[in-house]
Amino acid sequence: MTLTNPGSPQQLTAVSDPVLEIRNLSVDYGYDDDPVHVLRQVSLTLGRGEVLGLAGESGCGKSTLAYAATRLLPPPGLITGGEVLFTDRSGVQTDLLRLNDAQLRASRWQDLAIVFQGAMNSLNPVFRVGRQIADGIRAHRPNVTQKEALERSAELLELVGIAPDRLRSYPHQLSGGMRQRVMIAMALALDPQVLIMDEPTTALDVVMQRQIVEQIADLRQRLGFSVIFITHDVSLLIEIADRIAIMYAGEIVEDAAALDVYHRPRHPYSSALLHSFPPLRGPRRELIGIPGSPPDLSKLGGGCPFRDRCAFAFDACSTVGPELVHPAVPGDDPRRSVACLRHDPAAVVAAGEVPAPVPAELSLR
Amino acid sequence: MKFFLRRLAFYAITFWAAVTINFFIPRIMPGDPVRALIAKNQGRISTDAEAALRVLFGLDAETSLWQQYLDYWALLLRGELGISFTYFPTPVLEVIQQALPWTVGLVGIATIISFTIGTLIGTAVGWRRGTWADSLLPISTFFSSVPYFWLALVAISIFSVTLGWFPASGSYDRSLVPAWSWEFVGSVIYYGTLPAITIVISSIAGWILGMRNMMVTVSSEDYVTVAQAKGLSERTVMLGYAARNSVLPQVSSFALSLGFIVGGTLVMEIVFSYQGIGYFLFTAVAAKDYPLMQGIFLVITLAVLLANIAADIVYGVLDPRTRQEG
Amino acid sequence: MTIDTSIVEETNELARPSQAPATGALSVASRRSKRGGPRKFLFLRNAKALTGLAILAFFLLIAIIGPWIAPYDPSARSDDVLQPPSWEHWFGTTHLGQDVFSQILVGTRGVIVVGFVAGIVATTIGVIVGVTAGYVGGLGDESLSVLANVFLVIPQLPLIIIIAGQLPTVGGVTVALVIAITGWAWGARVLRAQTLSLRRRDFVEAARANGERTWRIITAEILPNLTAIIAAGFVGTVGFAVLSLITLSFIGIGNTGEWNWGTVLYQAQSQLALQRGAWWWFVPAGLCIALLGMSLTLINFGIDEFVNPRLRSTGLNAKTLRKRGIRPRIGFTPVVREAKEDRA
Amino acid sequence: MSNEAPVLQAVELRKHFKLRGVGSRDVVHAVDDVTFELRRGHVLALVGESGSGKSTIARLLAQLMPATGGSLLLHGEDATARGRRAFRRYVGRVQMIFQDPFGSLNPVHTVRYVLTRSIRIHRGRLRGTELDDALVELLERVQLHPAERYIDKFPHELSGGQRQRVAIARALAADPEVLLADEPISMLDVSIRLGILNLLRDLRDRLQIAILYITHDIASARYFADRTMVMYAGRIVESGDSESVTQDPKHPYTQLLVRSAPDPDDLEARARGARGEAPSLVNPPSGCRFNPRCPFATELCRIEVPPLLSVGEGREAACWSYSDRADRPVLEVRA
Amino acid sequence: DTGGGDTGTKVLTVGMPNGPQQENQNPLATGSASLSLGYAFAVYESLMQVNEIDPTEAPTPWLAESVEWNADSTQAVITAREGVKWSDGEDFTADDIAFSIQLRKDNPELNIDFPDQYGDITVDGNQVTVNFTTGQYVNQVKLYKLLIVPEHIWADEDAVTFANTEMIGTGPFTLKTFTPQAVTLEPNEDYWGEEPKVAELRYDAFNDNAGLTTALTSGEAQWGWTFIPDYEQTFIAQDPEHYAQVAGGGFGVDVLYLNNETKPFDNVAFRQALNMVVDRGDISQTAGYGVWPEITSVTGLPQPSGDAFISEAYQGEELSVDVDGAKQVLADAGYTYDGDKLIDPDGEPVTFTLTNPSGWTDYLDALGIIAEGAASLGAEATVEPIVQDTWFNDTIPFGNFQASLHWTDGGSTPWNMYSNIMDGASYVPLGETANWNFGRYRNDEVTQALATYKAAASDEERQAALDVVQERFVEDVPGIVIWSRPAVAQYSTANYTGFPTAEDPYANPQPTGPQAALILSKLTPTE
Ligand SMILES: Nc1ncnc2c1ncn2[C@@H]1O[C@H](COP(=O)(O)OP(=O)(O)OP(=O)(O)O)[C@@H](O)[C@H]1O
Ligand SMILES: Nc1ncnc2c1ncn2[C@@H]1O[C@H](COP(=O)(O)OP(=O)(O)OP(=O)(O)O)[C@@H](O)[C@H]1O
Ligand SMILES: [Mg+2]
Ligand SMILES: [Mg+2]
Ligand code: NI
Repeated sequence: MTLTNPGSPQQLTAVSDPVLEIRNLSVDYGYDDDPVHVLRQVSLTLGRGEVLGLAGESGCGKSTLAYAATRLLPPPGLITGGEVLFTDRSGVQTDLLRLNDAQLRASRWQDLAIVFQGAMNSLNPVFRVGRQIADGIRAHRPNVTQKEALERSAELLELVGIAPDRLRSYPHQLSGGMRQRVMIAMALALDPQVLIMDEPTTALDVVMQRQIVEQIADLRQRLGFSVIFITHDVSLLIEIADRIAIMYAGEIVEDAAALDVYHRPRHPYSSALLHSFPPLRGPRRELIGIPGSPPDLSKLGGGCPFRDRCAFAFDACSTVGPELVHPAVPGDDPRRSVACLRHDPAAVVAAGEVPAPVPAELSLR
Repeated sequence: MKFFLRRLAFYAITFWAAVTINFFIPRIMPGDPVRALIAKNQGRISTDAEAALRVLFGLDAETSLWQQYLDYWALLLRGELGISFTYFPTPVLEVIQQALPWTVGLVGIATIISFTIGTLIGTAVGWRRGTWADSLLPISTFFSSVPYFWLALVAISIFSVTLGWFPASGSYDRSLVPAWSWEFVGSVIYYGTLPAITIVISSIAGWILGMRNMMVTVSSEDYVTVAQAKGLSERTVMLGYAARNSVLPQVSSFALSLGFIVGGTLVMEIVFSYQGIGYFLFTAVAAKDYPLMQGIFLVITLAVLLANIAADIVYGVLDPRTRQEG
Repeated sequence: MTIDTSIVEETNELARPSQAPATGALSVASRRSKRGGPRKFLFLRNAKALTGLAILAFFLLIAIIGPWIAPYDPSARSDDVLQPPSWEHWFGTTHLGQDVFSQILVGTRGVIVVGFVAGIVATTIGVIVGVTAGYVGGLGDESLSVLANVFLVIPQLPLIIIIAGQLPTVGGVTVALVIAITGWAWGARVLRAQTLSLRRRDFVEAARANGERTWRIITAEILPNLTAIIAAGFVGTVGFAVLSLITLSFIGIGNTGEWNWGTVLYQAQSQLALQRGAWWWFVPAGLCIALLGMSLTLINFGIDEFVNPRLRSTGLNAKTLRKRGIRPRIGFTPVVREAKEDRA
Repeated sequence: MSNEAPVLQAVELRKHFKLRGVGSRDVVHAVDDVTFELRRGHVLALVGESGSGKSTIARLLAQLMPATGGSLLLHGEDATARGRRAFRRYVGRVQMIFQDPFGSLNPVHTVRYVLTRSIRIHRGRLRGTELDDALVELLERVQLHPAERYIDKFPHELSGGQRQRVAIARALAADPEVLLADEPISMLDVSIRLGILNLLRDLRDRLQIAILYITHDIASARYFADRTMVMYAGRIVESGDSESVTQDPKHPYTQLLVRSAPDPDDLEARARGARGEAPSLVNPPSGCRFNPRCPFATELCRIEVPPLLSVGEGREAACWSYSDRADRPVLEVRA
Repeated sequence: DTGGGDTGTKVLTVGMPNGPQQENQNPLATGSASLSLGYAFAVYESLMQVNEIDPTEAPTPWLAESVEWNADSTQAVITAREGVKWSDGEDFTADDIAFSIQLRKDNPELNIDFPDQYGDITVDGNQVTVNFTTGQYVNQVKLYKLLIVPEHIWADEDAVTFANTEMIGTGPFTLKTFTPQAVTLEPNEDYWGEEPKVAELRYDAFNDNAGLTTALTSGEAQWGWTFIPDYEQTFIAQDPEHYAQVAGGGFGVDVLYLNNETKPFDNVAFRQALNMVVDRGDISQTAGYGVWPEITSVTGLPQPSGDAFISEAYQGEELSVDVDGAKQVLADAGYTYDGDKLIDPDGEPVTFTLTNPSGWTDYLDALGIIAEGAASLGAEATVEPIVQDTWFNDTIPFGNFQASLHWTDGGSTPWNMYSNIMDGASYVPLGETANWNFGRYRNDEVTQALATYKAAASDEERQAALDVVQERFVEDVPGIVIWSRPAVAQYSTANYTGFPTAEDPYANPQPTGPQAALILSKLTPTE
């Protein structure tokens, strides 16, 4: 019962059958005529049984992506384009963005469950946790009695390692780690195929985080759902994710197998991100971090949003917007992609600029 | 347990403070019940009566303020409130006993209706914000901004005098004698309708607003989004999650607003010639009828305190977090 | 202690918005900044607040210039007795032939003065008691909170009537003071809760760790962060004071010799204006009060939305949203596929 | 490491919080018997899980709250400030940086106000150009240049990293000898964190400030601190130079902590099956506070509080297994 | 449309604006429901009926066959009527009369009319002799109006606090039901007089004048008294055929007390001048809506009640507005003008304030008109409404005013009016508590004349004294009488007729007084 050793190309093929495909998703904040374009045509695919990590700095749109895919964005969020295709076990594909309310409601929690960032705020403080788990079950299985639903809830709690007598507790009577586990139990209630977890462990300390992460890995092993795991903590992601997508300023800048990202980053931002946390083991190395601060999403011009902070920026970066392409490093896993003009000379040439070569730092093997 | 003891101590202090304020205010300020009575009768009571009235009201004896205060407490602890000047020689307690049920009945029911409807509307408006429902807010604010008596007088002039739909004054048909008969109860309801409606209209905005704001705030809580994510029905999410949590602050403001409400009823009772405690308070103030004034004020304060205690309990039931320490 | 637990929830409620100006405003401010408006004037961008302020400003203006622009002496009799509105008398005349329009104009000042004096005094007491209680904590807090709660529980209007009914002279300012003395508690309680949460905030601790004096922490660090709440309390008290004044005038407590909207209504009622069909005598004052009250409520809406960003309206008005097919809802993000002009 | 005399010493520091409520005799044992010292130009890291009392220690050192027991020595003299003047003098030498740069700057004041106040308090009434120069110098010191670009900004106009720099500048205005940094980077973005750590390190080197660095991120302690001290439930369980504490933890809790931290370079060596939660501090477990979660705990651990035992050069651990008692527990050597 | 002798079927509703009542029917204690609403006067009766409208008319015997006074009015011999029964069947006797008067003597709380003035009260057969310690010529009527209660019920009760829920009386009605909002009475079957024809009598309590006005105008209440502004339009025009408002008589007036001891009213010329410019017609019409009749006689006496008392010299002399005349008076007294401004002989401009409690709208409106009159003289007068308590406790008794409106006691002769305004016996210096003569007028001649009037044994002697008083009143203008304040009532003849009318003013028309028994006995149903 160890984590599958992720990252090897062979394994990627094994999980390539997609369960959730996000295509060209665009999201604005603000209903007025001057909205912030927070996500711009983001595409992402989650394979069946896969753990997809989503990383990037604060405010780059990770949560927005997750919530938009489930249409749970709070006002004034507005989805302005794209598709979210969900493929169920029998292979039927539906676009979540085209469902009406009733269909969407029926699909929720069954197909796709979500664990929110703060567990304290995700549980209704005035109801016992048992009831909160049970009402999700009963909303989708009308002929389940309350008693059966509670029995199932007890099972679920045991699954995440909490004594079933906690069913009768109110959220405030549980510790932070327990609440987070209750949330996970709740998310698993209907055996969903996709689990979205938005920073499920940020508020916990390392020991507790470790426990939860193990739990998730273990459950996925047993139940076979796919996970989108959002966190800032790249080291954690590398450990638990099969594949990692790195976001920057509302776009995905790199998408590759976890260890590929770690050992062979292709985007300057991924590379910098991975060099900005100190290692616990191994040689103590000098770290530089990423200079500057992320751009204001409402003032993005054309060109690469990372250019101002990029050590490898060249002329074309300020005019040509990079698209996700296969990196220009021979021998790379064919499934990985990166949005950097250094890897996309074709686009640079097409825009009439002079391309620049891929620097050594971004072409490690 | 400790929590309740603390609350109890608080209520005791409040009660003591109310009694004391209540006792001192009329005494440290000028005013004389006998002269007020003579003024009220402008020329119809001869001035020779003044001395007799002074004896009658027991105002001829001189006692120190402190002694009076002690006497007052002694009286209170015996459950007596003294004898009213205006309604001499009726004991204040009797006046209150007779008036209180009417006020509590009408205002209580109107307030509960207002609270319920207001909270429901607030729930709906808060849930559907950004739609036409938002336009309800300015309208209801308008009605809460006009002075109550103005609204009531206009209502009387339209619905009673011009249209004749409702009686203009009184709490029941004066030809009836109070009894538990359909006729009488029906009459009470009929006579109470217009006052109740005006109270509801002028007070509902507060509840709508409070609830709406809480709904908006609570709706953006994660647990509401989680409830939606769980695919619960709209109704369950709106009522069970958003409204259920939004209503908590409403409960405490409900108790606190009772003070306001009782104050407001005074105007209602004057305008509608409704028999109730507010009108008696008003008469007592005008007539410098200290015993009555103090008695009524005390009862009102007590009622508000009780309501607060009730709200505390309801709150405790509704919100498990308050029960935390057991 | 405090009235606590029943308020615990509330305190949290209050605590939350307090973070808003600090962090929540960030995104908004940075977004807005390109339009040049500094954060301070954000409040003014709120349509409701703006409308409310405009109306209030109008009445303030009338309060100042009313007596000068009034076409007649409000107390002067004329032969046009009980006339309906006409060109000479816009709001008609009273039983003595007095000009109602002039009475309203002249009476604005009394209303505004009472409202503002009461508002200022009550707010001052509330700030002193609330902030002290919240900052000092301990026994001082306990006793001050008990005091405030006592005032909260004691029914206000009856108390005002009792006090005002006993006063030797009841000028507008006296009424204002009575209202203030009975009406400061709510603000104090809200401020206390808020101060309590501010006190635990790092910037207060940081100021302390940096060696700032206590009074300076209160006045320079805490108070500025309470402005919105103080303003809201002030506006609320002004509204309450205006209504109380009018009610007192109406039931004949208070000085009917000073012109204000309440005395106009009192006169109208004692002369049975409505029974005599003289609606023009009764209606304008009522509408003015409602308008003033509404403007105050609107300002408070604005403040609320400023303090608690979640209350901020989602952008455009309902009509435009409908036109674009957006139905803002919790849990069902609208999907609008419009012509993608600017994506590429 | 040099053997200079310590700047600030904590001796058997103790803090118990009274629980709210009249007549309640329960206390939270937030900090118990903590002894350590801060030296010029050295960084001492304090790590431990959430709620273990790290911030409490920082606040005690800053004298923001009175200690229940123990003493504070500044250059070997009792530093407990009585009265305002003494407190001012003290804060002029010991300054604190808070965890949350969003919360520790008042949103209503500009950078100029914040720094001017600090300068006024600690350096007296500077005016005009003198003041301006001081402000610019401060901002330059925290690498906010050009200073003019930042001086008149409100906190909300600054990024998290910039705010934290302003907070540090405010602390530096006092020319302190000791900087207490309470999780100064935990609220910041990954990419900004390093900037702040490097800045602090630079200050340490240039100004020879003694720094107490509080964190729960043991990797950053290794990166930044000279010495590391591990806390568990209000007590120090292990201390030593950072490298050895992180690479070769001695106390079972430190071991758990190190093994729990994610580390992509060493995917195999992860802790497994860690269970249990931090104990209640109101009724802490008797004996070693870690004993309920410790797989090696024996009867001894449940009864007697282990003292800090020397476990190597400059290293100490509060675990009975390093004693020579007969009934001591035996730590299995990890696989 | 007067019906025959049959008893009616409809309820006659009396409306009162005194608010909900407590079940307390004590007819002796001020504040009881029965006195407040007035039904005490339908259940209990007085000794004699007095027509206040015509004081010269001899009183009509009622429970007393007769009341004989000795020459100096210190002793009254009351002869009890025979054949009267209490409503519980017991006989009414002279003992009841003596008991009722003795109750008042024994309980100062209840002794409103003759405080400390009763002497011995004795019964001899059906005659009761009541002695007084002072002459009661001007107070005779008060004795006639005393309500008589049954000894056999009251003897065992504490008369002060007795709630008297049964109400055993001699009057034409007995109590049927009490509710706080309404009290119903039914005819007394064993009534000694003619059996009343009103089927049921109900007293409704309204909380204020507005409520009562609405009830009267809608016909919900058919008899009552409230000040209805513009009563002709507001009230009578609603049903001109049945609605009526009639004024009784009496000697009550409202007078503008002038502070005779301070500027500007310490100068008799200015008092005279002001008296000449006060437009009483305007005041009566505008401020009083014609409800309060204008005073026309220079003696200040209301008419017609006062007709018989106006001295020879002033017969037919009427008040009129005469600005020029007034200015002449002022000029003669040394007043000058600075532009429009009146300057007194000391060289100071003449200004004064007119003070009354705020909320007393008719007074304040009247003051406004008086101020206009003063303005026509060039004197600047301001109306200052003050708090009622202050006015009562401070302003009026201590003389802290320059001019203020106040009422006078009614009484059955002009004596009360003149005494209240100008009796030196009531004089106290400014700053001490005055009981009447608030204007501090002092003239020994007048004081003497008023004393003489009270004690005189003959009408001639009295008239002579009155002549002196009237002369000083007219010449010295100690106060300015603005209107009379008679008892006024509104009623509707839709169900019952027979109320006092302007043509047949046989009694004070209000329902709240001993005359109610008389009026009720005269009412007949319509149809
Ligand atoms: N209501 C809103 N109005 C305007 N902009 C918003 C709103 N909500 C979020 N944003 C912006 O959208 C961007 C993306 O936010 P999002 O929460 O998805 O980021 P994130 O990557 O999840 O960040 P974190 O790691 O802090 O959770 C941010 O720049 C944020 O400022
Ligand atoms: N003012 C206080 N009153 C009561 N208990 C307190 C108080 N401050 C802290 N505590 C308690 O003391 C213990 C230590 O708290 P402290 O803030 O020092 O922990 P920490 O190690 O800094 O945690 P974190 O990593 O979460 O910041 C905690 O259990 C906390 O609940
Ligand atoms: Mg997020
Ligand atoms: Mg901490
Ligand atoms: Ni655009």
